[in-house]
Amino acid sequence: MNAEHDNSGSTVTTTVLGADEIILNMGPQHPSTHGVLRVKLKLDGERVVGSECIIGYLHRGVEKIAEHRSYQQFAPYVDRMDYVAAVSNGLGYCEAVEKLLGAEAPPRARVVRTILTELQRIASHLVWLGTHALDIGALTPVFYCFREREEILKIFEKYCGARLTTHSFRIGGLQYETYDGFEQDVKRFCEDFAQKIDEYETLLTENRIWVGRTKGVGILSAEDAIALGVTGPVLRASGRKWDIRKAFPYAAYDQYDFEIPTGPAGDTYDRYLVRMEEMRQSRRICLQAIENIPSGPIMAKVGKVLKPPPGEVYHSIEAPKGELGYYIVSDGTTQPYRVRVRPPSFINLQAFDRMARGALVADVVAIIGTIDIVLGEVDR
Amino acid sequence: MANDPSEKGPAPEPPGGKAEGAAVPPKPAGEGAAAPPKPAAPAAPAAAAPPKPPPPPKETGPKPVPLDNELVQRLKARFGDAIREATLDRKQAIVLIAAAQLREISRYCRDEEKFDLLTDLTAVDWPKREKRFDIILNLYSFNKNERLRLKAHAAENEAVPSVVNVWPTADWLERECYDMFGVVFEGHPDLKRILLPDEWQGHPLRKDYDILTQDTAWVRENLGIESGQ
Amino acid sequence: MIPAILQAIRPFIIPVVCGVVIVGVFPLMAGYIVLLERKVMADMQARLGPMRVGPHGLLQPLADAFKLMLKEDIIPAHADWFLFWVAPVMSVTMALLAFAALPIGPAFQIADINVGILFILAVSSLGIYGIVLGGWASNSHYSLLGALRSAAQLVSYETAAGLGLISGLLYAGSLSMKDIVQAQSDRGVWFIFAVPVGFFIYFVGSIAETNRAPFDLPEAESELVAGYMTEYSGFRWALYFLAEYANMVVVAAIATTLFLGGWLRPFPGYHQTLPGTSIELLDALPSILFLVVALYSLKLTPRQPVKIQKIVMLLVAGGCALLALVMAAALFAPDPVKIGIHGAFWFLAKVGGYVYAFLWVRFTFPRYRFDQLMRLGWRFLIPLALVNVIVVGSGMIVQENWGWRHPLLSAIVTTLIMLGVAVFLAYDDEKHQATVQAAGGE
Amino acid sequence: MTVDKILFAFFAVLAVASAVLMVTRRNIVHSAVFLITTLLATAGIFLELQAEFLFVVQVILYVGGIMVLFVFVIMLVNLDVSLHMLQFNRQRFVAAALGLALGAQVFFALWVGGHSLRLPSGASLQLPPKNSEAIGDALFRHYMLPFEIASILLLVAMIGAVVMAKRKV
Repeated sequence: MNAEHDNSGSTVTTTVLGADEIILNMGPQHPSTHGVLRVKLKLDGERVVGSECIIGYLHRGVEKIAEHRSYQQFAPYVDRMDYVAAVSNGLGYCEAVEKLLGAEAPPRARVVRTILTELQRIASHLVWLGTHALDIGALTPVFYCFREREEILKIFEKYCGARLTTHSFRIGGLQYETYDGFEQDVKRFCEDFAQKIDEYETLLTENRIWVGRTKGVGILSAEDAIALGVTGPVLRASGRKWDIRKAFPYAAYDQYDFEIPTGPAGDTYDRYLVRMEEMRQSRRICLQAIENIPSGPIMAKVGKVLKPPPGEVYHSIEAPKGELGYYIVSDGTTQPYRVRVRPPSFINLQAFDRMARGALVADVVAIIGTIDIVLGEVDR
Repeated sequence: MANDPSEKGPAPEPPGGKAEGAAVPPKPAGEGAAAPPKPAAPAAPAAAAPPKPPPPPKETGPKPVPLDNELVQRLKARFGDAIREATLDRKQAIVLIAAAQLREISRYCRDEEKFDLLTDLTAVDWPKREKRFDIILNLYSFNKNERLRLKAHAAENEAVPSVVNVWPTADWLERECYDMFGVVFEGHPDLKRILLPDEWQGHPLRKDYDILTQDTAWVRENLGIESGQ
Repeated sequence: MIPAILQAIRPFIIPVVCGVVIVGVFPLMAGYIVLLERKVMADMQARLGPMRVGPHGLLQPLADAFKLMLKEDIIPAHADWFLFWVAPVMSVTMALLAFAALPIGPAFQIADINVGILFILAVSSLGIYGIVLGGWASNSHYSLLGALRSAAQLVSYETAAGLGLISGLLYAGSLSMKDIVQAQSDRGVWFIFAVPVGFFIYFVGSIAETNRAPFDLPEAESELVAGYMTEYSGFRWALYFLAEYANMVVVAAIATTLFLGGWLRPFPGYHQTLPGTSIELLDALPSILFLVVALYSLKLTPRQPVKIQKIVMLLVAGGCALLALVMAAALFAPDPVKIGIHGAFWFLAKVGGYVYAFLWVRFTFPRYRFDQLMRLGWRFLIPLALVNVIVVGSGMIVQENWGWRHPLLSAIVTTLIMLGVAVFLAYDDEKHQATVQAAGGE
Repeated sequence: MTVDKILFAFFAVLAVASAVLMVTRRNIVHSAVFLITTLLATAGIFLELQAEFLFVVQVILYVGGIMVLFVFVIMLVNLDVSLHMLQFNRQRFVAAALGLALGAQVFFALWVGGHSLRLPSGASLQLPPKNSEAIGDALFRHYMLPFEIASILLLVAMIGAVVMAKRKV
């Protein structure tokens, strides 16, 4: 059902035993391609000698839709791109439009946005960790991860009524005030979460099999990463200390202390460690932010009908997967003339071929997992 | 917007280079001053700055202004006429260049100006214009912590030089651009559709493409359903 | 005429009946092992597991079997239909055939072959054909890769596991399952304490042989979808599962027989009796265990939210109490009956423990990669097993000729030596790996 | 005993039939399967003769070990090629005629001189019950030297194979 028999591709190579190179078609329905990614692998035995990613199965034309919606109407659509980190998508879009308008969200809104986005980062990384471990054969962490993610989703639900595609922010600020007990909920989660991360790490970090499966697998040097446009944790694990939260602080990130973890070797294990540390740092940001949420309005005065002056703007945020950018062109009407999304997954996925070459089939799933793609965002 | 020193003000997009340069137009001094130290530690003042209730956004708003900093001067000195125009829109530097020179300018930007990350490559369709496409390259320099946007006009059937061998990441981005707009990149190793099926007719993000003109034949043949509304 | 035929087939009647019972009953048992696995997994993963079909999901195996039987039997296009059809049957036949020589307690054994343990090994090694041919016949790359992995893995780990067994067999001095247990009874010690390293090697090897995590590469769902059974559906697929669980029980039974004292109770050499009677104290253990479970279930009964669950809990408690009674009654029965019943209890309990260890490992560890698996097998386990055989053999000679009378003395010495060897091998392997990586891949 | 005879006939027919099928099958994997069947049927005859050890060795080594590797290698080879090759060349009629002639001769010889060919009878009853020990005794006492020589020969062959394979990798 899944394997395509690409006989034309099975060229006979003249190796010693006359062993064939076979074309293995992974996906679009495969348990560990994280959605509907299709990878065509050229294998020599079990070793990958070439690969091609075939994407687009989830293409919904988000950018085209944007041109036929008003600025506010389009906001919910962005949640459907990286549906694992909808809040981050929303933040990027709202801030981009605010920038286009020349408006600015009030401080209270910015802090709440920061908290929710960081919670979302933790949730996204938890999904990554669980599925990544599952791909590598560890069956148990995924349930622990989803247990904690559930707590985060509950906070989202209490805040805005939705769990997954939240549409929690509005252009100009927030629609909803925080609910009573928001601070306590976040605080309780953050306090519990510290030991939960340790729990995951006891299962994985020093496990010989885990280390064997991830160390030295899918190495991506910093030069390659930059040449391939890779951003986010994947770039950081390659040793480049770059995070948009520090480089171009947005929301309220300039008010908080946090570290940018980096990895030395750029292999799957380093990416694992980097993301684990990022979860800790996100927790730290949340704890700092929750201590002191400024009071005041939550919505800037942007008006009901948004008509940004003609012009264009590019605004990007550090989404859990990398740099999520919005390039919006306005022609002065109520609908954006062009919305371009710079999806981190799409561009990071491009590095797959570089990372997978020479690896084994088993490494392929580890590499797909470690890039942390969401096909909704790759295909848009 | 100028009097709206958001927390993004200090560090963001194009500051580093132009700060020393003819500190351009109606920017508040604050921004220029904060810019040179590139480690973007924009610090409290910006954040604490009261979000001044912006004037009704419909009337006044950010407007593109001409830009003339050192980077632009260097570019102009090097490429002359190929640098058509440089503007600053919402504090973001945009350089309009000749499409034919795209690869050379890209290489120069990468090697000499250290814009080593091609953040994004896309296009915008302006069907009424003589050269209908804007090719947009968003660059980023780790060294300067600075962004730069290259923009080139391209006519419908005009081949644009590919920048894949400058930034390998342009591979998929150019394919997507071709897929969505039908912009042909010359020198691309494998220019084919990426998101849409290979046999699809039409380029969806063009302005003259809509639900009535889309490829219903493909859908009927391959999926066995009637598409559209 | 008819009496003549009866005369001719008489010796075959009992084995055939036993065979039919095993073939008939084991699938049900396997179903419940699956349920157990899912419950254990759920417990380790902080959730409940199947709860819908029957109280606490107790009828889930039946529902699964029913569903699988009703499912469409798909044969992929261009598949080799005959091999595709016959492969799962082969797998399951060979797995069930091995039960012929398994002694479930001294009383229940179909055939006591004098090379019993070899027979079981031989037959269970044939199960590989079901996997290899099924994978090949499916005409799918995933299946083929799974089949190839499986063949390579089985050949490698069978060697290691076999060598691990040999070190135990040195102590046993026989290949007959009954004699092996008898030997442990005579020496008064389970062989796991005499050759712990051999047991460890066999444990690892047996996980790999049965394709269980972390060695489940032939069916690694995240890489090869389902490996050799990717294209199978319905009942054929169920047959593969049946074979896998049957194999698990078989390897557990081998380990139990050879290393864990078979049907002997713990401390077989301890004969303290209850004052005034001939009942040994430790023989009361099964009754006490069942009684404890019964009391615990009774205690849980009021806490069940639904009435049907309360009833089930009560039934469980009652059943356990009944078993406790049976166990206690067996103490006063004549020796063959007593040993038969108690032996079966201990044997099944040990097999259960071994299977539980399998599950535990599965839900704790990630999966090996294929080259790592081969490296572990060939560079670590097999050399270790070879050295182990030599060291244990030398230990026995020393023990018998120079009079280290205490059975555990040589065990301790040989184990310490083997630990040294293991550390050396692991170190050597890491060094080798480092040089390989420095040379840029293999 | 009749059951014995039935079993023997079953195994014998199975062995011969699968041997024939092994030669005549076009699909190389099917051939391998029939070879396995032949070996298993032979093993069954061993078991019937109460030579359990021999049975087990036959199954473990030949069926469980060597044939697994056979099948393993066969699967790696491109099968489509063998399917399109000519399986028998034109000598097959000559070969069949010769084979029949030879068979007829053997049959004739047995038919005529069968009475002079006396097989020892009832040997199985005189075997010690633990024949694995007997085999061990025989191999490691009486035939120690041939056994060791054979082992060394196999070792040399194995090392040779490894060396040859390695050099080309």
